[in-house]
Amino acid sequence: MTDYEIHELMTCRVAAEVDNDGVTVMGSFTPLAYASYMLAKLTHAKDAYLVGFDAVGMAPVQLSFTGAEASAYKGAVCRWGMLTEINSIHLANHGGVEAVSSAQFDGSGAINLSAIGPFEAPKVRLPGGAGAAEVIKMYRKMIAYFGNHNPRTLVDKVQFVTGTRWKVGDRAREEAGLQPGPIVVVTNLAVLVKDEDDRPFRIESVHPGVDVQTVVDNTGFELEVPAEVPTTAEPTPQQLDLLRNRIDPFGTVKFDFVSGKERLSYLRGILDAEWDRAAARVS
Amino acid sequence: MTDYEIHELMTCRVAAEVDNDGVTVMGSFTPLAYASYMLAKLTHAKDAYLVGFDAVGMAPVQLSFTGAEASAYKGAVCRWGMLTEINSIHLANHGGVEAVSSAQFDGSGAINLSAIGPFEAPKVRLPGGAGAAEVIKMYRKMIAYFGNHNPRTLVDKVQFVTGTRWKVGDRAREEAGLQPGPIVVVTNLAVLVKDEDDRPFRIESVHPGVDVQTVVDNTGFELEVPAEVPTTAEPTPQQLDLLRNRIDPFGTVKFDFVSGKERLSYLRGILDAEWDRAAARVS
Amino acid sequence: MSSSRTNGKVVPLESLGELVRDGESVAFGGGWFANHPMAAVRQLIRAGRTGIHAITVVGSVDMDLMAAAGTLGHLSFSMVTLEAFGLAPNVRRGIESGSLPFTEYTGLGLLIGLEAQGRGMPYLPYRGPFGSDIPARYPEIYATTNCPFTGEQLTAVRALQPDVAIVHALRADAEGNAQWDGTSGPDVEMAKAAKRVIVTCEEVVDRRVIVENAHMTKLPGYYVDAVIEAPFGAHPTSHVPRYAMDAWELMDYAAAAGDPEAIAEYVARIRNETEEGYRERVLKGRDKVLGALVDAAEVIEGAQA
Amino acid sequence: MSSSRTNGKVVPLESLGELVRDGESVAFGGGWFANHPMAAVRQLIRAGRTGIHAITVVGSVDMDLMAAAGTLGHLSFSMVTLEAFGLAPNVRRGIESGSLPFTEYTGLGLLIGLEAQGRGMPYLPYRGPFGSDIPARYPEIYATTNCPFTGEQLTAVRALQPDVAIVHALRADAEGNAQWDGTSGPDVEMAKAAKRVIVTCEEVVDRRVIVENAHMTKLPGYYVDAVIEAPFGAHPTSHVPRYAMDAWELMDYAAAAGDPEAIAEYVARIRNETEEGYRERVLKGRDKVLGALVDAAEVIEGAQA
Repeated sequence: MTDYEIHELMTCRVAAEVDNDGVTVMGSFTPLAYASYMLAKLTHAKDAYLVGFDAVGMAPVQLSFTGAEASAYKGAVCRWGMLTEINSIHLANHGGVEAVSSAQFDGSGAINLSAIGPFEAPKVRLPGGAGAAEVIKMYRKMIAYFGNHNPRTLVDKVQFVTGTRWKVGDRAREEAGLQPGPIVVVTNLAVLVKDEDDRPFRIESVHPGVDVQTVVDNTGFELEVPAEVPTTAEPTPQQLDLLRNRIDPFGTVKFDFVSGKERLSYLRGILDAEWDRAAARVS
Repeated sequence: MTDYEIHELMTCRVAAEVDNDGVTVMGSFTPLAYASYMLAKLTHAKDAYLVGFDAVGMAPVQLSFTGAEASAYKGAVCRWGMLTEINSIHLANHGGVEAVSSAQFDGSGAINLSAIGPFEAPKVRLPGGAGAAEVIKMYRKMIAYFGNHNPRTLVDKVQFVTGTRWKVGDRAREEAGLQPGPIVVVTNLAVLVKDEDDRPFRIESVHPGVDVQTVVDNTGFELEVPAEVPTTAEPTPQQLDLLRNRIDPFGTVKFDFVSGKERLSYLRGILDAEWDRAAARVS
Repeated sequence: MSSSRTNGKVVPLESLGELVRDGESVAFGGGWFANHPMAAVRQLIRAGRTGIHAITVVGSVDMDLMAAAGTLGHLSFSMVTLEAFGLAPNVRRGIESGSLPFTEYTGLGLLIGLEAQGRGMPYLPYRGPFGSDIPARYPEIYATTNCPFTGEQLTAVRALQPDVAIVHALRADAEGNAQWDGTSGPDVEMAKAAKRVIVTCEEVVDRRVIVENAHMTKLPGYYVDAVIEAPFGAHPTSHVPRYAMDAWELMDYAAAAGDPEAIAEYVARIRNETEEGYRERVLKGRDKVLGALVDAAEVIEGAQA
Repeated sequence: MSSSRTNGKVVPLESLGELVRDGESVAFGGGWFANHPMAAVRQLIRAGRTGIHAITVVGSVDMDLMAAAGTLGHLSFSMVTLEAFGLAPNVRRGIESGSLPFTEYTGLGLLIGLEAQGRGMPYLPYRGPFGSDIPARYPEIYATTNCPFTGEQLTAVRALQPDVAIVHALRADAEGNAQWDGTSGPDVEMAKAAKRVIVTCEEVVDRRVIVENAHMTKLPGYYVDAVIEAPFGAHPTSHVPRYAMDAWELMDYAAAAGDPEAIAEYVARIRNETEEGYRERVLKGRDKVLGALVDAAEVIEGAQA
């Protein structure tokens, strides 16, 4: 077994949800989601249709903070703008996988990216959801990922519903004109899945070394615990090689897993490396 | 005074309606309208914004049957498609001048491009209106032109309303969210204008040598006849020079004024000239 | 691009007859004498398709030829015209005799109905053809609706979903990414609305060519089911900037179209030849001049744009 | 092009303060750290504009800087974030303290509201953010409506007309025809919706350059009131393919933004220098590397696209 880090396992698990059907759109630079999409496209989902910024039909790209946007355009077949994208992908039911991370997430599949505390005078004003309010409903699969699985993030009920899956079960979704598909939550501890409106999330798998009770204790909403809970698949050597050497050599995915004090210097380290590579081209 | 033909006078009169405001769209190859727009853009309305086919922001072009489309793209600043055009020009109230010719036209400003006789089993099935049903309502100025002013074309009431100006008076138009502007009819005999809902078309001018009674006799709807009816301005030598030598050297505008028997050979003559010019480039 | 994907969605024109079934609704791209998917029209005729519900925004020789060949079961249109060459005789005859059921749309209504379907809406509102006699004829297509904020009365047009859209592009790759340089007309909205999309094109190219001209891609490959290479595939209509409309062939068509015997012969010739045979017969020695008509077309030099 | 039209709509950046009045609503283009019209943002701060109702789809340093400078009277947004550099401290402070009135849109709702205005509609329906708590907060923006044909319940979003839109393009000519190569985000919809449109651009070019790249024109000149040449006008956000985001300047900004004294100093520096002075101070010797970051960005070679 190869050594790996938890963000690598999570990236591989998110990648497993990406297939050759539908279009996946990258908005904000969320390295774990980006890396997952690239990994899928380089392995089991070569025909995955990716859109990043206004680059439509991207080639797989190497991740970096300053270069992700530019690289998206380099191998892309088309240019659109935000409105064409939402009308041609999201609302047209062509969306494949939507991966989000939010300050709060609850057992109904609702996300809070708006406010902790009263909406009009919040304790913490959050960034807002951009298109997530509509998009997590429209896409075939909704993925939520969290680097720190705890009951303050995975809550019983979000304080404000920025957006929600709305209909969860396949039949309810199809009746509402939506693509059928599950909600998959990937955390640093486990994988949780919800595919019916009236049943709670169930633990699909726990990561190696994590016991089920730890997951239950750290989750603020009810969980269904199967009699047998398998262990999440570990990254393969091929996946790790692609992630480390081709997709994310600068280590951008790990950034979101670095805690408070080291965070800024970790970021500076990546940016120094990006600067040096670019500077070498002009000197 | 320079000798001129009636289609030249009509072209100049239509051109006089084109100004620097708004966007004018050329759909079907209607040479008289095209020539008018080019003439305006080469003289008093240099900033007229023209769209031809999907060429947006055209330079003025020389007319020909086989080359009009290609030339539209050569000096254009942008490419759109039909839907973007209707949403960005017609429905967005950016339309300047819309010139139409129809099988029937009546005193309310309605056009019939659909059917003579019963709609479901017509005596003559006409081509249909394309976007005219909506567009003649939306544009600031509606122009209708007719090479043969007679009471079978300018009728009391069209047999089928393909489209209509809907609101005519400036105030009624503005209250409906439309740009204020008149209906101007330019024929081989006269110029008729309507700018109020409750008043009939009035004779704005008669062409040189045409008397007012001839116009009244040949119009199937009520006309208001002012005490003094001026004579339509004749083309200037500069206008004729531009039309004959720069805009329409092949004589495409005249084609619609050539009667039945000579019509086909006139067309063949133009097409031969177009072919020869092109063939000279490949031999 | 690996060899395993080189062919991708590319199929020969001959397979078109299997891709479109009798009785289906088919939206045909292009407008006026520009860029109709004529090679596909001819192939549907060769395949003997019947009962096709054709949808066109501004049809011309494409619709008239299919009317003559007995391909059509219904015609939805906002205009069909042969312009300088007159009315469309076979469409006209079909409607006047009652043998060709039809739906006359207003032009914006038809495009917005396609748009609605393409963006996942059961309808879209717009400032419609107020005063026109058309909407009242088709209450299943046109309705009135009100703005929930201002109360303004608007026209609602129902989403229109063709079974198939057939459009003709300049080039496409094996993934179906399709590019236009000149007139694309209603092609993109038709493709976005249809259940299945067939792109004919002047040339199938490597993905690299598409990437290098990414701003010309109007239809990304995820919409497209089949790509067919059909050089001069819009002939006798134009595909700018490759070639102008073939006014001479159109004049011959118009002359034949008004005469039942002559048009039957015209159709039979097409039915009994391959598309390659058509090109050889009709274009022979003339293809270069049809291209040169584009080059010869003039902007008025010295004028301010 | 004749000399009389060479200048056309082109004005200097310094005139921006006269083109935008206190209290007006202004839509700002770009998204995330891509292509915000930052030179215009800085110039509005220099001009001392106040009470601006800023509209952004995904704002970042643009909104936070104006919040810090006291430019904003209201903020309409679907997201404001400094991404890797954290929440936007001055926007956050303004909302949490109640000093910055705000409207939180859902992202698609905001874009479709702009679209509605741009296409002459008082509203547009769509399959909205069902289940979200946002619509109920703003009944003047979101309503429910039903399809007149199917009865399906939909979300109606009201047309949104900014007084002004400010967007940053790659290049524009004197007629206002504006082109983008990389990210245009919400720019076109903002421009189509606004009463007045100001285009800043990396470079003012001759019309001929626009014609030669006609497929890159996303905004035709008839929409545009003023063209302003502003090289590095999106800095410290990106303008691909000219330059990447300046992550180093953004890190400095983020460090200052959380501290009232430091951000006051940051704002004062901008207020007391010209845009040229800003470029000299911040870019000095670094502009070539910011461009090279674009060149260095890699597609994964050997992979299938």
